[in-house]
Parts: sequence; structure tokens; C-alpha cells
Amino acid sequence: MRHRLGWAFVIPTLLFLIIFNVFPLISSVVLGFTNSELTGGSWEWVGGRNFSRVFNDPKYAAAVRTTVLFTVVAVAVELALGFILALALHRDFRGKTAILTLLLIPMMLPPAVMGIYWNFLFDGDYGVINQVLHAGGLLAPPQWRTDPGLKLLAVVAVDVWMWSPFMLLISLAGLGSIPKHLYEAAEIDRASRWMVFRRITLPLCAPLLGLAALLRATDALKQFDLVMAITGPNDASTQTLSTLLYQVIFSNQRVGLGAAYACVVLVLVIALAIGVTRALARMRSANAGQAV
Amino acid sequence: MSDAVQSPVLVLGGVRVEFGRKSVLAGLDLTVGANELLIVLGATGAGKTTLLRTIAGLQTPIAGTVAIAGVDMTHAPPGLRDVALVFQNFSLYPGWSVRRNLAFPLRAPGRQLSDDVIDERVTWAARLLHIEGLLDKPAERLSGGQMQRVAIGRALVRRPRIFLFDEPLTNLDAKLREELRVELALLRRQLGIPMIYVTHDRSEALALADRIAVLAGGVIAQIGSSESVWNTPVTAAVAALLGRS
Amino acid sequence: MRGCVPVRERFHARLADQWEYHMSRFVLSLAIIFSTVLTPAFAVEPTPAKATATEPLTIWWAQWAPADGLQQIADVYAKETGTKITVHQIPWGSFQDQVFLNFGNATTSFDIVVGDSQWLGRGATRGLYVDLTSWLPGAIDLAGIKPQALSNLCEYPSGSKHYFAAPCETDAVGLAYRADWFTDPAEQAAFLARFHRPLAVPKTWTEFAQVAEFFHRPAQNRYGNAQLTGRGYDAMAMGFQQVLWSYGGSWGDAATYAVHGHLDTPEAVKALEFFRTLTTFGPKGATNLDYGQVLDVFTNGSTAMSCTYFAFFPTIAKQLGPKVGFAVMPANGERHAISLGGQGFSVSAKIPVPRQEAAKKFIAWFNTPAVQRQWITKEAGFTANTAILASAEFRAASPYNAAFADSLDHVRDFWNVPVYNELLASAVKHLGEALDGADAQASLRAIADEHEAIFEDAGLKK
Amino acid sequence: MTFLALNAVAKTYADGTIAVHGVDLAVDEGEFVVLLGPSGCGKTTTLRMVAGLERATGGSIQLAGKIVTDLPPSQRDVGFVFQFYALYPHLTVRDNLAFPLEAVGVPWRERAVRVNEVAAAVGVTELLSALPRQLSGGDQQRVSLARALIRRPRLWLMDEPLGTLDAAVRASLGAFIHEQQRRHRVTTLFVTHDQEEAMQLADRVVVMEAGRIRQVGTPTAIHDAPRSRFVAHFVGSPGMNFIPATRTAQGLCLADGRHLMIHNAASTDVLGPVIVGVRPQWLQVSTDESEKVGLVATVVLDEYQGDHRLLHADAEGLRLVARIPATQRHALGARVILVPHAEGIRLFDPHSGAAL
Repeated sequence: MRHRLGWAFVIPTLLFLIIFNVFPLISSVVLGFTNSELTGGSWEWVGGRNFSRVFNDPKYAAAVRTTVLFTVVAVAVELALGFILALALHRDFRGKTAILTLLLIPMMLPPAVMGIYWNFLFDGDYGVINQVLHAGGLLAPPQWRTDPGLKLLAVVAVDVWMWSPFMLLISLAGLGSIPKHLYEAAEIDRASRWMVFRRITLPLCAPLLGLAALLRATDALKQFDLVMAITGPNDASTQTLSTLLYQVIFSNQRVGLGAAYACVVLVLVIALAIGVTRALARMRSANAGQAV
Repeated sequence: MSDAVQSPVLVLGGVRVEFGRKSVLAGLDLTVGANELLIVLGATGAGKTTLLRTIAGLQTPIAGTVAIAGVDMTHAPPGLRDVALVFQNFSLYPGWSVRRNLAFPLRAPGRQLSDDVIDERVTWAARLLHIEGLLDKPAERLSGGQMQRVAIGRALVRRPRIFLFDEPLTNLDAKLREELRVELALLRRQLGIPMIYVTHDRSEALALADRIAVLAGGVIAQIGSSESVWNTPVTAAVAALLGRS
Repeated sequence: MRGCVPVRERFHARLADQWEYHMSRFVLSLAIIFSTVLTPAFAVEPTPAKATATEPLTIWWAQWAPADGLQQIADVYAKETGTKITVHQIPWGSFQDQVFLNFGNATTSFDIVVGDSQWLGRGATRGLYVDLTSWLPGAIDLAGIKPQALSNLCEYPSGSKHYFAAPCETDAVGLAYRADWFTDPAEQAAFLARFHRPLAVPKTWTEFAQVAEFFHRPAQNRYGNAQLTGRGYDAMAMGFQQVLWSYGGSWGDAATYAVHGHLDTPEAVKALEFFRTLTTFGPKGATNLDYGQVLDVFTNGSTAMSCTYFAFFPTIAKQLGPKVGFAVMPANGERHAISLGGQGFSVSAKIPVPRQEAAKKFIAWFNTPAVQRQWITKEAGFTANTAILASAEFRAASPYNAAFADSLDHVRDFWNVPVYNELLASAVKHLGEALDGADAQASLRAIADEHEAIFEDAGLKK
Repeated sequence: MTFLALNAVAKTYADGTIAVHGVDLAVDEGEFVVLLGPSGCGKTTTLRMVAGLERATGGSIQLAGKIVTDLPPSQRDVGFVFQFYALYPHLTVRDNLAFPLEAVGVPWRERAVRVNEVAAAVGVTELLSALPRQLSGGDQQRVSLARALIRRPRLWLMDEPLGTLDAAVRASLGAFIHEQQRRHRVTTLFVTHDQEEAMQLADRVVVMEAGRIRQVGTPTAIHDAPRSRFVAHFVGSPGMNFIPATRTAQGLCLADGRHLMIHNAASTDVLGPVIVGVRPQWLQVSTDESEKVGLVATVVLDEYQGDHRLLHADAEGLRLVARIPATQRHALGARVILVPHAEGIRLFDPHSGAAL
């Protein structure tokens, strides 16, 4: 009786998964072998042609490079900044909650809104940033959105501004979970502050930080909104995999080809997702061990 | 194994529990009589807690049977078994008064007891445990000993068929442990409900037990009255558990 | 794109524009994802509406001044025939996406679309546009239409006499300049001293570059010129291709679809390097200016010359008045090529036949000389009617009409094959790279490689 | 020679709670002193103030001739064993042991040698490569002890190190600590609530209650000559029985007119109401109804303890415990007479509870 009841609870979830996860997944893989277009009409099988095009496409290689570069730089900076901020905020003082709340606001807002907002801050003429720089005596302030050296940096900067608070939050949780008596033991053991940080704080926070970095990385690999808002989808120095996909599917209307691109991206994301799951499992077993 | 048990309340037959490839209970047989207090002694990791969880229905054995009052309950959910489990951690609801904590199990869905009955039971349990004066105090303001009394009281109000205790006094000060041990002994005489009591404290074991069951290697290595186990331990390990080395 | 407003308001207007653009794209993406996922399973055939002569028609066009003019003309048609017509305006940024998404349905929400010239190939070959080949010659006096406009805006393939659109808005890139600066005696003297010729509206690209360099004074917040360099849709391609053609390069051979040997020649490289030089005489961010920004930097009074579509000139004229002059784009010796703009009327193939007929009736009426004479009185209402274009009445009606009429002799267009958008995206991306500092030859070669691959993939390459 | 001196050391928390009221204590070099008391009596707080983990809000602490009241723990040269081990969970046993050496810059080679030495001494050589979570509680505490030992500090501080262990492990590890302390002659301050543990380990026991020291003395002195009812009850398992009586010239009289004892205990000359204290082992249980002296009571509980029994009896509301031979049996509800042994009698003031 218990088992049958169990199935009754599982079946809706399974159905949901099949309709909204499995079916689209399979249909997109199938689409990757056709030349179907967004405007409908007839389509035919083209075999592996789409896939061979993806791998021979310099645009794809460039987008992979841009995406990985963006992900690595953004996540690394967010991690470092979030952790440093957490170290500074990991104590009780008046106004701490207010500061935390303020810091978390960017994270709560939709990235598309943030992208547009920063787009105006970055504007060469009207933008607040350049007006401040100009007022500060800089006659030729940088052109954030058009200078090829700064475009990707601008996107990274906004992402960092949005997501460092997330890392801060995770870091605070990590710092808070380190038992106080370990610090007391280290004090008794005469460890310097640097040694306490290096040998206790950092390694004990590391699993959680690693997990946070992985989560952020899976998200950053899908970077779309900020690029769309700040430079548009078709800029050589900021085109990410997602904006390339957008270009192929929605502007070029090549659903079949786009599906092939998407499949390849999917493999990348799945690899990372497996990483996340493994990290989670490892953390759980470590915690279970500690609880004894 | 000598003592024949009259009118058994609980019968375990060939109970087997494994965690992964590790066998914890290896075909364990045990019979507990009505109104009996059975002490389970064993080294850390001997499977004492697993045994209690199996009786309570929190752990399903891969083989063997669990019968309560003559009914096979091997696969029955905990709610149907009518047993009460008291842990070493007091686990009270902190924001609630003692009264509300005590009444909680009686207000469980499906019980449908009237407020009068609930009140009467709570008062009865509080009197037995000498905590009448604490009924309106918030649980978090109690001392450790008071908390454990309330925890026992919460198991008591249900008037379960069997009481299971998992080292209920371990987290208390040595002095307090002595006092509560005496109270528990007096209490069980008034209740007449069978109890299975896990402990590693030999004073507690010897003082409380009708019979002592020594758990080792996933089976009952020895079972008998305090005197018989103390006087004729079957192995050196049993002797060590009783502090006779 | 909008009326005469101070800078701050214009900024807010741009903000609103972009917001709308991004939100519409976002919502659109969601809609597409859900529709592609769910359509196969749950598609429901909509019941086709019954058509009568008086049933209202819908036209989709981009959101800009000419569309307001078209609505006014359509209101006249409603009075005359009883057929009500609504012109639905969509922001430029999502115009293409919305139209083609709508074509994905069994029935379109519009009867007529005023589609970009490049869309012809896709509309024609995917069965989205009604084939007008047999109808158009009888309904409109084709001999009276400027041939360059007809072949680029209405025919697919170009020169095949197969028609999929009829003329609506005809457009070309023109030159707007600050007449007040050009006539300033002090400037004239300084220019003469420096370049040993009088300061005049440039007729060649060399002269253009000199004038641009002359007026480029960033310290005084004055800039030489503004070119179309936006990366979003086609601005960059429209801005660059006229220089490309004028220097002797081209996008490729329309017969064989060969691109190497046309786009990566030394002439083409020179054209791109020259185009890049022009951006160095531009305002901040000159390497990435879309249509709105080119308009902005000129109407805010900081830039000497700007090259953009005539459709924007009424706005410029209204805002700057006598301070501004208009001219034909410069040539390079013999070679003179100007980017075509504008859109033709196409009838949706996904509406019932009676509605198609009703739509055709309006299109024929619009192209009668009498209506075309009304059309040119509307803001940015540009005609392709040869007689009207040549008339003294038209040439004198506005400060830019004469230049417009003269420009049409030199218009050429980007590829209008079905895969035009891939070609555009690839071109715009690599041209952008070159403007951002990459090697010009490498960028052009990259475009050539990609374009040939796209043609091959599309089965066009011979 | 005083090695550690506490002068009026007090601790008041920010919220006004007073944890320690002003403690005076002098500990000699090499001495093993146990702080004993119920939970909340201030013993752990006192220990942590000596370590420097808690800041004293009053008084001064002197260690090896130096005032250390305001010094951080790292400058006090102490080793600390925590109740919950406080091993670094991500480091192996080897690295845990090497940690204090690494902190003070002992070279790598010497570290390895000393880790092996101390591991052998404590018996954890086999566990060196394991992580703390792979060890049993007893082994973890062993490692924790080794870590406190390895830097050879001059003072050992232990906060209920055996509290969470099984009875059997507790006994063997207690003996082990005792042996280590004797061998190294390290001055040790040890906190526990378990009086048996205190009696086994201590050179001197400090009994604390409610933030104050109630008595300091050798285990025998504390057990045999408690200075107050609190100490008398808290020390001993079970604690002392208390019987209200009147001291007359003829002896100790009970309320019902019977004599508890014919002759007087000699420690005082006071006549009048007193509280008589008798340890369970000094109470004889007699069933002889003709017994003239002693307390008449009813048996309520018989606790078998292997080598003896604890007989709980009720004398008109007064609960008494007697420790009797395991072979002696009394039925529940039986009438018995409890006769105290003259040697075991202690007298207390009925109002202040102080020993007379």
C-alpha cells in the first residue's frame, strides 16, 4: 500500500519532467538533424551537416572562447570579491543588515533590467560614469560600450556587480558554519592570523565556495541578457554562445542549425551540472562525517 | 536466554538490518514481556540505536519479523505501532510552553481527543514527573533535567504500548543522572508499560533492569537478570561492559 | 526618428525605445520557445476569417514617421472605398523578428507587410509573400517606376521580372551637412589655407575625408562626420557598402555567388581602411552608431556631416532649419554607389484569397500618380515614380527632395537572398571587428569565407 | 610553590549575568586540580579565563610569575583540550598534531619527529593518516590530548574532556590522562561535573557552585569532611543523606522521640536542632523490630549494583539511601530500621548549611 501511494506522488513529477524536460530535449536533438526554419514550412533531414557546420564555424569557436573567458574572469572576480567582503562583514555591527540588503538588491533584479540600466551608465556622452570622469578632469573618458578592449570588460563588470553579493552571501554562510571552537583551538595553538586564514578559514570554506563557483559558472556560461543589453548579440568581442544561438535561431530563423548549436552547448552545460552534483554529494558525505 | 517470558508484548524473529554491505543486526531474536524493563547494553556501534529504530518502524529490516502484541508489524508504519521513543537530545519545541509541548502528541491528526481529556492526561503526566509547577513555563527556560522530564512526559501522555528509551540521561550532569534514574525506576512501577532502554552506563543498567540484553555482533550475546549477567558474564567483553575487567 | 525635442527628452525617448526593444525581444524569445515546444502537440487551426469588400485590412510596418504618413493616406482610401486600413507600427529593433515569427503561424495577423528590401528572397522562396508577377504589370505602370527601385524593392531574383512586392517607401542614403559652418567665412578661409581649395560640399570621398578632418575638433566638442556603424541589424553594412562599391569592390558576383575576388580585393581593403579612417573623425563611439545615434549626434549640433537615410531628413530639417543642407552621397571618380533603402508592399500568402485581392486593390490605388502626389507631401514620403521625381514641383517641395531624386540613379542593395540575415550578421560582425582595430584584409577574408559557406549551404553557389 | 594564581577573578557578561563572582585559587607547579560543580556553576568560564579565551572582568591571573590577565591565549603557553575535541576536521591526525608546531615555526623535519613521538606516547601512531571524522570519540580525544601536549606547554587546561564518551572509554582515557600528567609533571586544571572522575584524578578538588568556590581540598578531605551541605550532597555517589534532629546531652533525637544515636558526635558542643549527615555506606539496614536506635522507614526501591545494592527507603517523607551488600535483600514495602554508624556522622547548621 505504501509503495502504490509512493508512485502516486512520483507520477505527476515524472510526467512534468517528461513533458517539459525530456520531450523538448529529444525534439531539439531531432531538430538538429533537419533544416527546419522558424517560419515553418517543409523541412528535410540533412544528417550531420548541421553538426559539421557547427564545428567548422569560426563564429562558434570564437563564441566558446568569449563565453569561457567571460565565465572564468567573472566568476573568479566575483568569488574573490565576495569572499573578501564576507571577511570584512563577518562580525556584528550596527547597520549590518541594512548593508547586506543594499548589496543584495542588484541580484534580485532581472538581468535584462540591469543590463539596460548599466547601458545608460556606460553611455559615452550621457552616461553618469563618464560625466563623473569628465568632471573629475578626464577629458577623454573611455568609451565603455564601443572600445573593443572595454566591451567585454563592461559586461564582466556588470556581472560582477550583480553577482559578487551572491558570493558574499555564500561566503558568509561558509564562515558562519565554521565552529567557533576551531578558532579557539588555533588561538591556543598560537597560530598567526594569516595561518588561521590559510589553514582553517580557507580550506573549510572551500567546498561551499567551490559549489557556489560551479553554480555561478553554469549560469555565466548561459550569459545572454547583459550582452544583449550592452553591446547587442552580434558584436565580435562579446558574442557568447547564447547570443550566437539567439542570432542563429531568431534572426536567421535557422531552427535546425540552432538546435545543433544548442546540443553542443548542452553537452558543455551537462558536464558542469555533473560537476555540481558531484560536489554536492561530496559535501554531503563530508558533513555527514562531521556530524558523528 | 533461560528466562521464559510470560505473555510477550514484543517478539523479534531473525531480524536482519544492513547498511550497504555492513551487517548491523544479523538475525536477531528478542522477546519482551508485558510490564518488563529490558536494558540493552552494547559497545558503541553495536546496533543498539538501530534495534530501537527497527522496533519503532523507522528502519525496515531486510529479513525477519517484528510482532507487537501478537500482530505482525514488520512493515507497518511507525504511526500504527503505538510505540514511544525518547532520545538523548530532548528535542522540545522551544517557543512553546511545557503544557503545549506535552499536549502536542495528543493533538496529532486522527486522534480527536477532547480538550478535557487532553488536559487530564497532561496533568496526570506532569504529576507523575513532578513538573506540575512548570506547565506554563516556556520550554527553552528549563534546566537540562527539567527538559528531559518534559521529553519523557511527552512520550508518557500517549500511553503507548511500548516505551523505547535511547540513552535518555546521557546528556545530563552526573548528579542529575542519579536522581532521574531513581525517579524513572519509581515511575515505571506505577505505569506498567514495557520499556526497552538503551544505555552504556552500567549503574543505570544494573539498577533499572528486569533483564539485561547484551548486544554484540548483531545478535543478543547474553540475556538475563542483572544478577545473572553480572555474576556469570558469558564473555570477557560482556564483563568489560559491566565494568568487571 | 522622433520630433523636435531637447537633448534630455531625447535621451529619455531613447531609453524608452531601448527598453521596449529589449522587453519585446525577451517576451518574443519566451513566446518562441514555448510555441516551438508546444506547437507540434497542441497546434489548433484558427478558423480563417471571411472576407468581404468592406472588411478592414491591417498593414505592419516599422515605427517611424513614414508609417504615420501611410496611415493618413490609408484614411483617405477608407473614405473613398469604405475599406478601413490600420497601419500597425513595430519598433525597428524587433520588426523583423515579429514579422517572421508571425509568418510561422497558420494565418498572419497582417494582410500587408511593408518589408525590408533584403527580406524579398526569404519571403519569395518560403511561400510567405504572394507572387505578384502576373498581377503587378497590369495594376501599376511599371514603366513609370524608377528601374533601380523596381528591381531592388520588388523583384526576386533581381532582374528576373518576378515580382513579390510593389513600391511603397523608396529610400537611399544621403548626406546632411551643417550649411552654417560651410558658409562661415572664417572657416572658408582656414580651409582654403589648409587644403588650397574652397570649402564646399564634398563631391568625392577624398574631399569628404578632408572636410571631415577639417571640422573634427574634439576639444571643442565638434566632430567631422557620422557614418552608419551600428552592429544590431544592418546599419554597418549599409554604411560601408557604398564606400566598398565606390572603391571598386563588391559583396560578390550575383550570378555565381563567388565572393572571393570581389570582397577581399586590394580595392575592398582600401575601402574598409578608408571607412575606418572616417570613423576616427567621428564623435565618441563613432565605431558603433546605429540609426538613432547617427541622427542624435547630428541633431545635437556637434557633427559637421552625417550619412544616413533620407527618411530621417525631415526630422533633421525640422530641428536644425536653415543651419542644415542636404546633398547626394560622394562618388569616387567614375564610381558612384549609394545604399538603397526603403520597403515594398508585400501581401501575406497566409491569408484567404479574397483578403489578398482586397490588399492588392489598395496597393494599386496607392501607386496611382494622384495618390503618389499626396504621398510625397507626407513626412518622409518618398516615391519611386519617375515622373514625379523629375518634376520641378517635387524637387522644390523640400530642401532634400532634389538630392533624393538624384540619388536614386545610383542606388544598389545588399544581397536579398533568403539567407540575407546570416550574410548580414557575418558581415556586420567582422566589419565591426575591423573598426575595433582588427586587420582589414583579414576581416574581409573572413566575411568572404563565411559568405561563400553560407551560399554553399543554402544551395545557391554555382 | 605557586605556579598559577587567581586573585578575585570575576566574569560579568554584557547582559549583566554574573558567571563568576570573584575566585581565589593558587595552584602549585605539577599539581592536578579539578574544578567540580553542576552545570552553570562557572567552572568552565573560570577555565576559559585562565586560557585567555574569555576575558576576565575583574581580578588578576598570574601564570609562572607573570600577570597574564589581559594577554591573548597565544602568549600564555597553555594547552587546551575541548569537550568536543575541536580537531581541525579537514586535516589528518598528523597535520592536526603538527599544527601547533607549524604555528610557532618549528622546522619541517623536527615537526615530523615530534609528531611521531607524541603519537607513540598517546597510542595513535596507526591513526596518523586518518581524518578526525574517521575516528571514534575516544580516539579523537586522544589526538586532542596529544595536540595539547606536543608543544610542551607549562599548563594543561581540560574542559570536560571525557564528558561525551562511553563509560568504558571514559574510565580508560581518564587513567591515561592521569598517567600522562604524572609523567610530564604538567600543571593541570581539569573541569568536570562528574564527582567520581574528580575523585580519581585530582590532587586537589575545587568544588564550585553558583559562581563561587565552596571548598578546596584533597579528594579525601572533600569527601570525608565536606564543609557544607551542598558539598556533602554533590560529592559522593549517591550523595549524603540528611536527617533533621536535635542534639541533646543524651545524643541525637528524632522528631518522633526516638534516638538516632545514643552518644554524641564530638565535632561540636552546640546543643539544639541540627542536620545530621550520613553517607549511604554508613547506614546499616536492620529488620530487627526491637532495635531502639535508628530511623524507622519503608523500602521503596532496591537498586542492584553488582557488587552492592542501593536501598531507597522512606521515613515519613524523608528519602534515605543506604549502601548494603549485594547479597542482602529487602522486599519492597518492608519496614526497616536505618542505623547510622557513629564514625560516619557529620553535623550541619540547619539554617546556613555549614558544617558544625
